[in-house]
Amino acid sequence: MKGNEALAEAAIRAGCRFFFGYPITPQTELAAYMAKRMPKEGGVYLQAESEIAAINMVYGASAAGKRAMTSSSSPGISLKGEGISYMAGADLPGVIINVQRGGPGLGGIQPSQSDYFQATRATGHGDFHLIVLAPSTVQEMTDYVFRAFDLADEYRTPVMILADGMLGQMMEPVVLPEPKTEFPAKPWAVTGHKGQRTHNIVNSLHLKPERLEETNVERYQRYDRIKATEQLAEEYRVEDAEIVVVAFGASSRIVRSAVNKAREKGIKAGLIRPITLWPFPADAISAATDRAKAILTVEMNMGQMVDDVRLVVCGRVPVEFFGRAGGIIPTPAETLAVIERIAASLEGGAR
Amino acid sequence: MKGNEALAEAAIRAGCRFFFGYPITPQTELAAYMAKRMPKEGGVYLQAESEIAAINMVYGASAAGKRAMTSSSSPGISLKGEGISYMAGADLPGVIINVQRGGPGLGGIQPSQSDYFQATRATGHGDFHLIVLAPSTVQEMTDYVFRAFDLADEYRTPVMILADGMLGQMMEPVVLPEPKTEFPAKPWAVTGHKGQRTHNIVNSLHLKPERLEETNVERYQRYDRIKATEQLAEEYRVEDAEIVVVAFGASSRIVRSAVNKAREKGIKAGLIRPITLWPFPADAISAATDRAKAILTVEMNMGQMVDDVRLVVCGRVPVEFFGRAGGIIPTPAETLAVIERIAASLEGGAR
Amino acid sequence: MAASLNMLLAGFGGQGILFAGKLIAYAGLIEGRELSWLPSYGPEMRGGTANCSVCLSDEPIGSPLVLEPDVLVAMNQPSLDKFIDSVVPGGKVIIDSTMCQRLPERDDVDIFPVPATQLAEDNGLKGLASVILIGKLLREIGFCDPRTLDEAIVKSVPPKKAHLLPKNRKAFEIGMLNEDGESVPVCSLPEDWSVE
Amino acid sequence: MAASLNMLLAGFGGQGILFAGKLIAYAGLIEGRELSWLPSYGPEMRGGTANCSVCLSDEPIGSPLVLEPDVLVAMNQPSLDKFIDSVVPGGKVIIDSTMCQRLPERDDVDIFPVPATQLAEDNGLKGLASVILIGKLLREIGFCDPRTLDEAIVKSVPPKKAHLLPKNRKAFEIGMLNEDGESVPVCSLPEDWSVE
Amino acid sequence: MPRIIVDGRYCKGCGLCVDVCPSKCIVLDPDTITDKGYHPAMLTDESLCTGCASCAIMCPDVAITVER
Amino acid sequence: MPRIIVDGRYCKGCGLCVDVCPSKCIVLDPDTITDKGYHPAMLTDESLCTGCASCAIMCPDVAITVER
Amino acid sequence: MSKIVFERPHSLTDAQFSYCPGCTHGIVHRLVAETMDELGIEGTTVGVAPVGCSVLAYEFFGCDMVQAAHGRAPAVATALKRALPENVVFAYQGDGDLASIGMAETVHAATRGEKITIIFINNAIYGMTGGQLAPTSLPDQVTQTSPYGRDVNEAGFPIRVVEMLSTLDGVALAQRVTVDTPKNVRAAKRAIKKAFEYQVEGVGYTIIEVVSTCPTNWGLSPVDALQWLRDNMLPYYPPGVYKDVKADGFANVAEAAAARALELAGGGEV
Amino acid sequence: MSKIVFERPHSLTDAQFSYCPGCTHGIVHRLVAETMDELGIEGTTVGVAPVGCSVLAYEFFGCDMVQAAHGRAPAVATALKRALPENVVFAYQGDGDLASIGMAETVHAATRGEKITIIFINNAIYGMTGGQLAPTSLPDQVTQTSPYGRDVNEAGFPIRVVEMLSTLDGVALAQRVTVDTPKNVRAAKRAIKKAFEYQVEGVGYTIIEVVSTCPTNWGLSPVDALQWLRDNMLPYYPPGVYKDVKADGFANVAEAAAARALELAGGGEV
Ligand SMILES: Cc1ncc(C[n+]2csc(CCOP(=O)(O)OP(=O)(O)O)c2C)c(N)n1
Ligand SMILES: Cc1ncc(C[n+]2csc(CCOP(=O)(O)OP(=O)(O)O)c2C)c(N)n1
Ligand code: SF4
Ligand code: SF4
Ligand code: SF4
Ligand code: SF4
Ligand code: SF4
Ligand code: SF4
Ligand SMILES: [Mg+2]
Ligand SMILES: [Mg+2]
Repeated sequence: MKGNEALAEAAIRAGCRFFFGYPITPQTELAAYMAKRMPKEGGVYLQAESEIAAINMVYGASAAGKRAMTSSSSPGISLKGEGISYMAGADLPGVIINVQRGGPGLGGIQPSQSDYFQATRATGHGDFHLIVLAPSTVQEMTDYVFRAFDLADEYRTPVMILADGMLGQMMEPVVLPEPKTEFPAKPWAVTGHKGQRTHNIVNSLHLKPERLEETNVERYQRYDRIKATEQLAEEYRVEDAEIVVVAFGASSRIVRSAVNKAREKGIKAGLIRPITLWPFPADAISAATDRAKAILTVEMNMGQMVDDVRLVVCGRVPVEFFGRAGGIIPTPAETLAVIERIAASLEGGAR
Repeated sequence: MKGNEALAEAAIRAGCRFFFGYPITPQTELAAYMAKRMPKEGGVYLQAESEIAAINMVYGASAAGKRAMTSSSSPGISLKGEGISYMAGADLPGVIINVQRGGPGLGGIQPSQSDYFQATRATGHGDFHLIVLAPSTVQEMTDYVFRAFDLADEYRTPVMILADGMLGQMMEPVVLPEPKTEFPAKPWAVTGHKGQRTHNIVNSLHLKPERLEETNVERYQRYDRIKATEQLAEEYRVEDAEIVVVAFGASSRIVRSAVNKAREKGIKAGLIRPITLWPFPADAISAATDRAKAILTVEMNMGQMVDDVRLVVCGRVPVEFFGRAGGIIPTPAETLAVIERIAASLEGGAR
Repeated sequence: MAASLNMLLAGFGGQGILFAGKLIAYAGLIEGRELSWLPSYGPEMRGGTANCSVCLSDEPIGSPLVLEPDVLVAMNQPSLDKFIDSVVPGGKVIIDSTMCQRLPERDDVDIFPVPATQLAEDNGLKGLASVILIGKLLREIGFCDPRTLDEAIVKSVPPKKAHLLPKNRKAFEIGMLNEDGESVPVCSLPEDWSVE
Repeated sequence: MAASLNMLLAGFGGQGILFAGKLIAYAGLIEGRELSWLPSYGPEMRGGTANCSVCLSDEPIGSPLVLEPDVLVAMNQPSLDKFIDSVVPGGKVIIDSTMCQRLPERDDVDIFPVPATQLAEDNGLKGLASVILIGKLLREIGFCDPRTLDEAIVKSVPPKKAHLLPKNRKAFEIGMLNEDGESVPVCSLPEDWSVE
Repeated sequence: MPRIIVDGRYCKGCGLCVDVCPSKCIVLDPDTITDKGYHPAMLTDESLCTGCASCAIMCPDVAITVER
Repeated sequence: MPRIIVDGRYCKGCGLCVDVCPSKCIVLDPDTITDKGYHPAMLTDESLCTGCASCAIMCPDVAITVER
Repeated sequence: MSKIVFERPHSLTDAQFSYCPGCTHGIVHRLVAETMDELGIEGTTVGVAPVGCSVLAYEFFGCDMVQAAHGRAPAVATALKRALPENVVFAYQGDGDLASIGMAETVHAATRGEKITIIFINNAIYGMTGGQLAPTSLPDQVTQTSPYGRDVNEAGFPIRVVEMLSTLDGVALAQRVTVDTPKNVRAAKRAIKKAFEYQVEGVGYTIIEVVSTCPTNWGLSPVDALQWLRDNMLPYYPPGVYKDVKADGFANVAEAAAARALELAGGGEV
Repeated sequence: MSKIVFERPHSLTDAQFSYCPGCTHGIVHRLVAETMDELGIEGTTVGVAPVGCSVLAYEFFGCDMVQAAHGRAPAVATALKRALPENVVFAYQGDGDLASIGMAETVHAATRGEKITIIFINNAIYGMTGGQLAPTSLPDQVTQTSPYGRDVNEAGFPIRVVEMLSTLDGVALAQRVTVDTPKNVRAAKRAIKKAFEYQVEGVGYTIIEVVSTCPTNWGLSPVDALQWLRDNMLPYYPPGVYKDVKADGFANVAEAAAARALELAGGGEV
């Protein structure tokens, strides 16, 4: 099963019955899959007139209390910025998939991780965050989209799956989750009050700044809870690692190979793979920093997550960055070379 | 002269003859001013059908080699994300004004600084930056928009003026610059080749990832030059400051008052006011950190620039944050209280 | 009078509050002071209250948003009720008493009720109550040379509306009248506010 | 044969490269191995070259993008020219010799030219040259039990196109034929690739 | 007896009712100023009101109740 | 003598020229494969070509030059 | 005993409208509320408030409400209706919202034949933001951003929305009304009610354009604004039924579209 | 001596088109290039390439070129023309680009009467991204995202673009052509040339819709695709001149609009 299809099937099993998309490479298979399956599930597949319409349809379906999703790739995600900010402002759950490609501008269509900042810092205007999950295998594409819907409902926040063209296009074996049948109640949803309650309002406007600040503060308290409880990271050979490599998604796979090769050469390398990019797994990285001599961040961009790593490491050990941009996937060999260089300089320093 | 009008008049004097806008509070006066003045200057004022159309018009006019500008406020800036990314990808100059208001979503219309991340990290998808200038007086609104056009042309990059509703709406005395009459040549512009050169192409698409990476790397080299030469910050009573407050734009005015009051109370406080938010004035802040015991960042948001401050301070001294959100302007009194609290804790720590 | 003066003018939209504030700011400009003028803005103006903050100072102005005014000019009851408590002790409060039935009870501020709307209507100066209040304000705290304010009026009335200039001047004069109905020819300005 | 096998299949769009790659991946799945299949994608496919990376391994697969293949299946000259240098020493290169006039000159890899397109046309199997090459590949490196690959074919041909199943099998068989034209009934699988 | 009741909380003194009333029996009350600063509409002469509801139909603030 | 010249760098063997030629004097050359893998169009019989340019007008890759 | 013959409809909340004195937004609000009352659908209706002066409509209508991003009300309403097919969904939009930034969403909801009702307030101006040029501002109309009057050579021509949308197959009812007189208000009410009824019957997309005033930004008294509307707006935007598939004898838009396709195919070149 | 009667136009570069074999994009490219040659405007023309299969058009046309974001070509072209009023500006757009994501920009450039020329390739599909439903895909048409055929009740009705745009006052020329036969190719050429000429004369906004094929995503051979076009597309999208203000006797769109406004005002209710 292709990664894109796995995302789609898992969403359906998570109870998503509303998909609003707009074609863009490299995520088209997702929409195609939805178009095939949704009618059979009694769900709605609707190709919107644009990415903007699509995210606003997610906003609408979510306001009605439904599990809804949209998916796109980098330029299309930029167009959704306003809508995502509205969802955050109105505390609406929903899942947004970004199968990243190289940028900026029209860029290219090859895999990239250059929307990290956009996903974790500023998907749109205003103070807000998304929960951002970064799968690294097709199996995880399945698992995390499933999880994303639950997180979205629990915290009333949009959740983003940050994937890339490689993960979207590749096939790997995958075990699908059992379809979800029980869903949380949404008393805030607009479904018609039937004369039985006061009218519900879904809204992000607060003309009084005091009121707007209150909503911001309440939201950031929720974010604090998310930070406290939802950080996720995978550690690989980190226990005794002197060089800890931090990488997520597609690039973490390359780093894993490079770490293995480094170990073969006697270099104590390890990998921390952030799974939640927001909340950033600061705890895991901080703990590893205590034992490490150097940190290396590997990304498929010009250096973005490395800022978050630096914020956690806070000067305790050197933090280096290695990245490839424009849709190029770094090779294990060149990554290994960087690790070796760092190892050599550490030794040099020790002498 | 209102801040918004000062922005407009200065742009005209900087040679901007193409303004594409879409109404939004609190920047409407800017467009109104342009609508009045442009026809008299032989320029084009065009109210676009949307913020998206407006930024793409800037893209078009800039491609033709003209000085062009658009202006909006937070939600409208989100909509421009894709277009701005395209401008960056196509190396097109241009000036974008963001007169910020509270978010997320429709939020409110009162002054805010909650688009800092969006401006400095991810105005759109992909690896790129804008030069971001943050005025704090109406005079600076004038000066920086003038400067913005020059920077944009020099580095072939879009430049953003990050203002806010307070600066846009307020009146202060202002000295206007002399109109600019000499402009750099733009041999890359599409003006019709007249059979005298090969055709020019303005484009951000590079299907070959190697080629796309090259353009990214070249652009980041330009960014390095910008970082090296264009950092701007104002220092106020920083020489001997133990508590350095970092604040930009509107909030820096409040901090200045608070610093004065703190000094009156015998607290050695100082202010660093980043003028370029990107490139972030790391050098100035780093130097001040060497002498300081604590850093406080004051923003009209839930905490954004504080990340950049932390990245510079890198654990050397504690960095605290104080902010008001939703369109509330912090008061000098409450800011002073925070400074006093920090001063007290420093003394406590010293004992 | 302090070297720094923070004023808040508040009323209904349409009462001329913003214009009145601009007059003060303009006067400051003419006298070469630091100044700022900041209106409330946005759709809540509609049918609601409008207000503006004006700061005059000898030093660069920090926050242009006046939260604790030295001077409050209140043109309606809701505005008066809303802002009266924020006036600093010793501050001055100019009130359009036509629009405000209930006067405030604070005794640590100086309160000057003027039936400005009534006066305006009586004198055929509809819509210029705010200018009357500015006259009163100047009389009471003399934030500038009256000739400067006159100049500000001249410059602020747009050429197209030149016919309104005499009316504005008249309104200003009415405000400047002292209790016995006598116009104050020269304002006794505090030292640090005098010009030339 | 290593426990990890990285293959690159390349040709024109429409030659069945992606399908062939899927067959290999499917076989890996049936035999319970770790596997990945990654196509080149996007508009450059159009009229250009298409390729896919297939990895089979006993361990989790790192990069699914094969840059230094153990096996190259090349179905046209541009692809062959483009990728031949990246094949690891000792690697295997299966070439559709109908489509590639110039064979590579490397002598540190094993080269197996098969006139697959010609064979397909001769046998009424238009469009199945790629399956012939998979047969040849299996014969040469036995990456799985031939019965598994047969099963993979059965599962990969969609029910709607069931009539194409015999043709696919035939193509596979032709590829598996050894030089003397004799079908290889059981493939001598290397130890670490055998099943059950 | 037809009459109208103007709700002062809603009325903004726009005068549309005044303009439309065929019996010309509504005016804006010059002596009252509402909380929002408007002179509200008032029925001048109950006997003139026909209860035609024209005023209410035009009232943008739905401030008028008509009895008949 | 009317004839057409097919530029093999451009021709993608789409067959539109073959279909449209009123004289039926174009075929896709089964013995040639272009660099991109196409069988390019070729004029079978120069004497049949009228130089009507129908083929060129329909050619989506502007591969045909017509002489007359 | 006197009885009440006219009062605030139940489907309006008690909140005071945020509109300027004399603004016709209020009249149209009342008509929509009365329609909900009369059809008994307040409890099953979900309304969409736009960005514009009517952004606060969510405080005024008694039904469940969603505030939508500027111009995106049709997309939001589409999803609401898809999610709640048994409910009634309407969106209330201004001319800037509907015809400028939201033009793509408008055209597409219409061509999809979404079973929603659009109440379109055409006041030839951006009211909320202080009076800028709208897509429907008249030639030579002075606005904040056309200070010398709308120059059609620079700012282009006004869009006649219902005329344009009437060319789309998904549209069941496209009608223009106004509210300058009690008679026209009554007609507007009938149109709005018809639109809601069509929606309930599933006929297709329905839109009622209400030619409206903006006394504040036109700089006119409410009474004068209505006169300006009569003198200037109505000639350019003539009220009328521009499309009504039921009146044309079809049960719904699909039937009407099929008939049209047949006709076109037969008709050959235009 | 034989002479060349047909060859590659000068305004095409030497680059090979990136289009699939038999794709009509190539034919239309040639017609545009020939038009530039014949009018002698290659050196003063700026073209706008869209996002779609023709995204690489900037490599094929010899004039200066700008690549625009998906759907935004009309906005980019608008600004180019405003910046370079003496130049000729055209945008080349597909149906997804022009009629879906770019609908607002399309309608507004048209209603503004921008003096630009739009070449609109209607192939009833998203070619570039692999064959998804387009706003112009026919009822029941099977695409990647309408695997069971376009269900008009779910996915809505196809948009007839030139018909819709013809209702707008800024449009000088709106014509639909096709390129399935040499005769029709010649007619298409005449239409394109006329559009460019109108632009040069400053008549107004011009758009030529070219009913086109996408053999690849229709899953048909190039020859069969042309037949499918004749059988299915042309009946739904009849070629013809939908608006031509000069043919109607006006010098430009402003004149035509003024006449129309007068007529409407006189005509009263529709
Ligand atoms: C994305 C975005 N752009 C612009 C605005 C600012 N804005 C608020 S209301 C409005 C237009 C209002 O005009 P209209 O739709 O005609 O409604 P009216 O106020 O006239 O009823 C605009 C542009 C916004 N809130 N969001
Ligand atoms: C913002 C954005 N959304 C989506 C895409 C992906 N995309 C590329 S081409 C295309 C549509 C192409 O269809 P059409 O305009 O009909 O042109 P054709 O390829 O059929 O000629 C899309 C959706 C994109 N590049 N950018
Ligand atoms: S129409 Fe309504 S709001 Fe206007 S004056 Fe009459 S009662 Fe008051
Ligand atoms: S009900 Fe009729 S007569 Fe009575 S006040 Fe209203 S409009 Fe006048
Ligand atoms: S010019 Fe005419 S006759 Fe000659 S090959 Fe072409 S189509 Fe055939
Ligand atoms: S039409 Fe052109 S591309 Fe097609 S086969 Fe003929 S020459 Fe080749
Ligand atoms: S600004 Fe205009 S449209 Fe808005 S409420 Fe006031 S009068 Fe009505
Ligand atoms: S995908 Fe379709 S439209 Fe695109 S080049 Fe191929 S045939 Fe032409
Ligand atoms: Mg409006
Ligand atoms: Mg298309």
